Amino acid sequence: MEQIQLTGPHGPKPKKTTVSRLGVYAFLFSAAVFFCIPLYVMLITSLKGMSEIRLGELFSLPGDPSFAAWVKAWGEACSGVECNGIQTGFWNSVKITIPSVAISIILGSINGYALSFWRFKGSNLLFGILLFGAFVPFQVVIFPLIIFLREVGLYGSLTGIILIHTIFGMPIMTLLFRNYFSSLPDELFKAARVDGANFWQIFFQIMMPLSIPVTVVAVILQTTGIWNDYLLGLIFAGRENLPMTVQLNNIVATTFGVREYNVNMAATILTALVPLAIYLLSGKYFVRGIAAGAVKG
Amino acid sequence: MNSISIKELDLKYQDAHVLKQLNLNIKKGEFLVLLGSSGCGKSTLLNCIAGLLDISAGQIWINDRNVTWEEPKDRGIGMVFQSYALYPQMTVEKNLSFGLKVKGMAKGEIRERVDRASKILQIEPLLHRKPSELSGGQRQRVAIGRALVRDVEVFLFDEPLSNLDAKLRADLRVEIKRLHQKLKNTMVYVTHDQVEALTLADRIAIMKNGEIQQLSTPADIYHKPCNLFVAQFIGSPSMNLLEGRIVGENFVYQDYRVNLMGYEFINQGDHDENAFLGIRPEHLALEPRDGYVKLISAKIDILEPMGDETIVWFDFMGRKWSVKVHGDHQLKWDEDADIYLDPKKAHLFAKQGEVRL
Amino acid sequence: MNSISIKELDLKYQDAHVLKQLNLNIKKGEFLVLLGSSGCGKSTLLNCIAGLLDISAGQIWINDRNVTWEEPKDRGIGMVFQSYALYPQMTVEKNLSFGLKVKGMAKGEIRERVDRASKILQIEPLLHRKPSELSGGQRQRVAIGRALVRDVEVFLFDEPLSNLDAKLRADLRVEIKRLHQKLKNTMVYVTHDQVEALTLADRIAIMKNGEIQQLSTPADIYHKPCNLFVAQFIGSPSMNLLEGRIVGENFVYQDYRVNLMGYEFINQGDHDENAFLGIRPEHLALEPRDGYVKLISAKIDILEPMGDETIVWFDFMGRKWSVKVHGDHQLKWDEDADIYLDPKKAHLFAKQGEVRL
Amino acid sequence: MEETMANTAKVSTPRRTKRIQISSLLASAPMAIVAIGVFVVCVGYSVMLSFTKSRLFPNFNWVGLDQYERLWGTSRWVVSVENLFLYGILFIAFCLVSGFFMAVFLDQKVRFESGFRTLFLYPYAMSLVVTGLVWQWMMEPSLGVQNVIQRMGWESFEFAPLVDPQYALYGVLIAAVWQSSGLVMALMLAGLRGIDGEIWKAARVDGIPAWRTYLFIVLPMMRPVMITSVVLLAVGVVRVYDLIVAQTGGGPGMSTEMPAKFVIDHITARGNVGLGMAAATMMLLPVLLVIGPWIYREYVRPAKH
Amino acid sequence: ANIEVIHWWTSGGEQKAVTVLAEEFNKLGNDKWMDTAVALGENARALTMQRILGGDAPGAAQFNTSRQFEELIEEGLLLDLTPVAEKEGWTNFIRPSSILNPCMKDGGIYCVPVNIHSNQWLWTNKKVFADVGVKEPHTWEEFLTVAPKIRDAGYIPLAFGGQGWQERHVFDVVMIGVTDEKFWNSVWKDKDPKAASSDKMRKVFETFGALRQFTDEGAPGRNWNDATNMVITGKAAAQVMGDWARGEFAAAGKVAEVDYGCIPGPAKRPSLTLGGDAFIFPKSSNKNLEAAQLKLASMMLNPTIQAKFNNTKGSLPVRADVDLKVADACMKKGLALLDDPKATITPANNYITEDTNGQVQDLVSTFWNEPSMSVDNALSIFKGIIEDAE
Ligand SMILES: Nc1ncnc2c1ncn2[C@@H]1O[C@H](COP(=O)(O)OP(=O)(O)OP(=O)(O)O)[C@@H](O)[C@H]1O
Ligand SMILES: Nc1ncnc2c1ncn2[C@@H]1O[C@H](COP(=O)(O)OP(=O)(O)OP(=O)(O)O)[C@@H](O)[C@H]1O
Ligand SMILES: [Mg+2]
Ligand SMILES: [Mg+2]
Repeated sequence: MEQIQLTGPHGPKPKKTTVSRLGVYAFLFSAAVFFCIPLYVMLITSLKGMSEIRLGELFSLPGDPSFAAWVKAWGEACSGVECNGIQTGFWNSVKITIPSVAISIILGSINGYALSFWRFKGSNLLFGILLFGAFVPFQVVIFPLIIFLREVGLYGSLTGIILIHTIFGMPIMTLLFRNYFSSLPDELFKAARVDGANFWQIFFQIMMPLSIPVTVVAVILQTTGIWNDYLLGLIFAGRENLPMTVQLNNIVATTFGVREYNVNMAATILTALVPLAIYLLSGKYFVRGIAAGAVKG
Repeated sequence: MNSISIKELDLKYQDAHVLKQLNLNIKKGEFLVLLGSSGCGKSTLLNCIAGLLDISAGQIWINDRNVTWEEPKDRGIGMVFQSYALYPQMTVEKNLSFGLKVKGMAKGEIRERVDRASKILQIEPLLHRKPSELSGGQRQRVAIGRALVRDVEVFLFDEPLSNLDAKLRADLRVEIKRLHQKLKNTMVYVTHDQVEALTLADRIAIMKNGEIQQLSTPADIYHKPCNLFVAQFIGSPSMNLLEGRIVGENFVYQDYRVNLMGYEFINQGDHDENAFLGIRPEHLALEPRDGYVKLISAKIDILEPMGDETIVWFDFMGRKWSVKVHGDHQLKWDEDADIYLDPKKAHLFAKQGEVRL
Repeated sequence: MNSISIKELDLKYQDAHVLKQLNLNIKKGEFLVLLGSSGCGKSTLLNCIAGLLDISAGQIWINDRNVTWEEPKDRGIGMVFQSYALYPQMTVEKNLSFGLKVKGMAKGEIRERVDRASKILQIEPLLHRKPSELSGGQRQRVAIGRALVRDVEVFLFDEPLSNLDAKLRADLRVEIKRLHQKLKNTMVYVTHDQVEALTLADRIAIMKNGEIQQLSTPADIYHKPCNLFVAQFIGSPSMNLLEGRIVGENFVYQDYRVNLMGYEFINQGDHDENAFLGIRPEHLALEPRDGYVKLISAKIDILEPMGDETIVWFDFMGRKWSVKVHGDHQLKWDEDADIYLDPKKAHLFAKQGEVRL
Repeated sequence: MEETMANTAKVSTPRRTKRIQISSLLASAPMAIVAIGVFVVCVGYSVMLSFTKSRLFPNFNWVGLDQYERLWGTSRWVVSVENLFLYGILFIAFCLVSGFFMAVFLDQKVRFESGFRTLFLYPYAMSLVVTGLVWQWMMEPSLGVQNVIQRMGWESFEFAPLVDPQYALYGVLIAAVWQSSGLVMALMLAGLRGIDGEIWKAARVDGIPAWRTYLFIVLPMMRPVMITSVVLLAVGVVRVYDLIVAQTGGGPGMSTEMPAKFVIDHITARGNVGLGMAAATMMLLPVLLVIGPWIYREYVRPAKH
Repeated sequence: ANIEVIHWWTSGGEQKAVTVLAEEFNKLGNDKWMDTAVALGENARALTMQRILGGDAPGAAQFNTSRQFEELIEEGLLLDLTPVAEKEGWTNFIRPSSILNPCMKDGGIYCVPVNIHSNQWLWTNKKVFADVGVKEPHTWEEFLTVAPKIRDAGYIPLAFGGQGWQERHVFDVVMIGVTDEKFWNSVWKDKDPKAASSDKMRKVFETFGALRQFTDEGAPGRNWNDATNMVITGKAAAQVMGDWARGEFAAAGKVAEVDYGCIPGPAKRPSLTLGGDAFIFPKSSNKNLEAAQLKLASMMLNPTIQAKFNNTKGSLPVRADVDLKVADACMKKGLALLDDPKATITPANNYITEDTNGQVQDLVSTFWNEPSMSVDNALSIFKGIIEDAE
């Protein structure tokens, strides 16, 4: 095929690095710096010795980096009589977080599903109340809840704390799933009913497999919340199940004692690792999931 | 024998009365099309038959059984949806077998039915794909297959072709028709596309605001619309209309009069009333023919060539008139042309009540 | 004089070569329709013209100006989208005026233009509504209005009607045609609906896999398709096909032979090669006519009554054949019928290369 | 009409107007129990306590509105409420604005998009206790940013909001925005990605500059995202406690006191449950007044289309 | 039975001290100490309350010797320790009596005080004073005269931690310093509104307010140990803090009365308010647990254990017959005052509820941080608080 010789502008428009493009990156990088500084401070502080910290050079790199604080935070720092660092609470946190996240998501998704496809009289009102519950500071209902759990014999047990997390997670989880399921075509549900699937079959075989994106968001929100929870765990979990944040707090917070900032920071980062890992792993699913669940009215 | 029988069906939403005391009998093996413009209640009616909506009053009988309170699955119906509503995470095979498995049917039997359905619909090579890997037409076929495997007496279709492009729509239309001739099930088919309705239906029910306007064969609906709404709704382009008065044997408008000799009035006798005269574009001609009378001459406004035929548009007494002529006709825009009409093919509607005269 | 001129246009996505060395000249005031099946690159081509996509090679000229590197707003084009793409929170008036305001046009001038456009499109009563309060057809008109106020030479339409229902589509089609006759702008119109293409276009460009197959008037495309693809693509139902051999004056298949007297070969002279014979449904008849030759007799498979005409389907040598007959024809399913064809209206395509003979 | 009515009488009307599957009621039971049991009964119980003289433990010595009288006579409470309003409005506004900007800039087909996204989002994984502590350091005049910049030569640089009662609340605000704006960014980004591509094309053809397109066309289209963001943020605002305790302890003076802290201090350390619950009840009021109508309009009333 | 103990001793020295108690208890055999440490007193106390409400009370829990647990006694939720106390004669050897008073209600004894901390100390950096060339102040008047000189010399006169409790702490120290025990008691014990709005009280507020100008801008939100560190490093001249600050000086290798000075309650007649920690023992139906609780209560007052515990913690024992090995010059000063019944003053929170206490703290904190607040205004609010106090 003969090639016609073209004169004048042809082909793709030459790319120029424009001012606005530079501006975009400038903005993003400065925002990134703003977001990173606290993490940077935490990291370097955790690598310094106390004497170096007392100099007050917040941003200077550690002269003699050492992981001693990390080792101590993980396994040696004392909280009262026991000196096992935050690792003691780690497994408790896992024991609390996994079932709490799972159950609250399961219940939230069932609620959302029922609210989207199986309305009954008053279901919207129930949902309204539940949503209102999202705004109730939980301290407000702490006394009645303690009394309630005492009466059913669950106060101070693993089951009790899981129940509590489930209760407080339910509003937002329900909202998330309800919005997501409402965005699915009604016809899918109708088709399944014509096929003879019942309430649970439709839920487990049709709806659940479709809700992976929102589930990712739900897992992230709930894990972050429950893993970082201190107060509820302390009050409801019972002595045997105190979560990691209790140890973290014992290390970090003190009125009259001496503060070991490097250990504090190491403990802090260690505690945040689990939610951070989930963020990194879920990556793009998070945004995608939000698009699927949270955004639609 | 009626396959579906709907008695005094009422359906209200909080604020809207969507179906009003609707009665409808559908014969066994019949292909009934529900036709109407958007929002007239077609889907609502279909969902009531399927048991997907709770009705406000009335009864629904399927195969001489009162199913008013039955679950959709127990009504002996299969349904095909506009958006296909395939289960996105399941393969085609799973999509087809899901309902059967839920029912607890034996594996062998499921296999057999899926095989048969996929053979009928020629989707055997697709059985292991997921819906997202199918084209629109293939998806539609799978959706039909899902109803097919259930081995039901009654098929319900809710605008099954309206998401497809024109060509595919035409192809699948023929396939559905063929399927009906093969299976001989009762089929209720919702559409707002009159071509589908006319080509597929044994009978068409034309709906407007939740009420059935006319229930009849396609030919009847086309050639003997019972009122002005039906007359205008069916046919493309729409029927041309002229407002005037019937005086004895003539239709009079302004200074013109058209001899109505040959028109079959429903009520014999003398007529003298205000009326509309309607005439379909294909019953007008631009050259004198046997039995045609000249109406007027007018200037050609627009030409729409469609290959085998051409639609010629005129501005006539403030209304757009269209005439269908053969595609070989040599016409030019802005020219004057004479319009002739065949009075036997005309339609007359009373101005009062807009019913056919 | 060319209004748009596309030279050696190439467009590649990372993995796909969508447009291939495409050349196209569109005359001033011409209504050009780009027709092709889904994914063939129509929208891509239109977006290249609009400057919404960065091309890989080639040039685009609009009004004899090389606009290859210009911004869309500087190309003197207006564009109408399939999803309308109205700004949802602005009133119709704001939708129309926003672009002008941004440009810094004087208030009075804006007002004038908006008034003119809304008068042309008859959307004056809607000026203060939001898009969500409009019907589909009204939205479409506003979308056109937004292009109109920009007072551009070239209008680009990307499937502007495909979101509408059949009836509305037919109405708006006529309006767009009328608009073109009034404004006399150059219009490039993308569609996959052949009825739209045939009725609207001055010329149609049929595309397949990023290449233009035929660029010609609707009549030419319909009556003299340049290859098998175009022949099959245009016409509904599709052209009927027969595979056989041309031997001298005859087309031979199995034991039959059809006399080709009257067919205009492109290359005169003796032909002796494998070929397809194509014939449109409306050029077949079920009764003997002048100049027609009998093809075969076959059993009626399906009848599709469409009001004024009926499509009769046959199973013929393993292919579905369709014949268009007048709606008054009385035919019955499963009967035998004789099929006659008009050799002058037939089409012949070489088996090799599938081009018209 | 009368006649038809007579005819219809023969055709029985369904008794059960709704066919609800037992399992659907069963499945909604936990929700019903939580909604009513916790958010109605328990809240009601707590409201009742606000009319008692409960000290360390709940009791039912009724004192009428005494607690409310004392509450509104307490300057710390009044200051807390003022703080909450200022903080809440600014917090939500800043998060929305910065989240929107980050989302917009990330939407420019930039390199390392996912890297930036993770960076903006990670603070959300940190507990507020920690966030408060780190920011307290950074805002400490002799240790933090101020010190570093002053030593770099900019002597007059001042950035120590936490030590000044006038600005302390803004110090808290910075930390809070740092923590939450990433989430808003993610929400907004998702919203942006959900917008019809043809809108963009239309705007380009119209010659509307990108920033105006974002501001006047895209932003108003993101109403649902905004609502979701505001809800999530507002939930955090009403409950703000951890951050305050960790970063300022409510000080200097009363300058960063918040209602939630008032409630918690009184039902724990100060052993005055009655007053705490009166304060809690006052907190629920705006929730009911502002959020209630919204919940009703958005979720309770409308039937699914 | 094992006995769960809730306490808030989570920092370095405190942990070692509580470990002494735990180990000694475990040594007694059979029963084990189950440790539940929760940082910050208010959190630990709240937990104890909630656990009691939830029917899952700990075996023992730490409180301050104050009215914090009064309601628990009234509700009959605490184990009555009177039989052991009478048998062992607690009232005879626990001194000063003010430390045991909060444990007593209607003749019964319901808690065990384990240590004493004294609050009124001015810690000074001797080098700074020498450098400026002024004498260490022994009254607040003196402080106010030397402070400007110190400031002019480039030092911070008063290292201050701007947290609510620290502000309140300094306020109390000032109050005792510029008034006397009688006045103190008439305000806190008798809750006399006239005293609360008297000129003496005005003087207290004025003196307290005058201190503002001698602190640095970084004070708000500062932890006490960071403030102490300012004295240690010589950035600041002095700090008002309880005796626990001694540990910081020691940790930095400073020697009492050589590197740093300790001036008891800057006042004409130095006196100390004594606070301390006490353990309560929630009632239980479990007899074994009750036995263990009594055993623990008794053990906590055992002289050897008192010695070991307080030596580790750096606090003063609640009984006199204890050998304090670690006592340095400053601690000896404290012990001497402790032996003088006239020099010990009952702390305010033995007389007022935590609620009132909190109101006072809020007022003090507001007053400190808002120089625009007039003394009149502060006085009238203070009077209102004292009037309403129970
Ligand atoms: N859940 C609902 N609540 C209230 N009104 C409804 C509901 N569903 C449908 N409607 C109303 O009922 C009427 C009939 O709706 P229906 O879906 O049956 O129309 P349709 O004929 O199928 O139209 P289309 O061709 O657009 O599908 C419409 O006016 C619609 O607005
Ligand atoms: N952003 C993209 N990246 C990669 N491939 C693309 C992209 N956009 C379009 N394509 C591909 O380019 C081809 C042409 O697309 P185009 O949208 O032009 O088709 P079309 O003719 O407009 O089809 P339709 O009728 O469905 O609108 C398609 O095969 C499509 O998959
Ligand atoms: Mg419908
Ligand atoms: Mg396209």
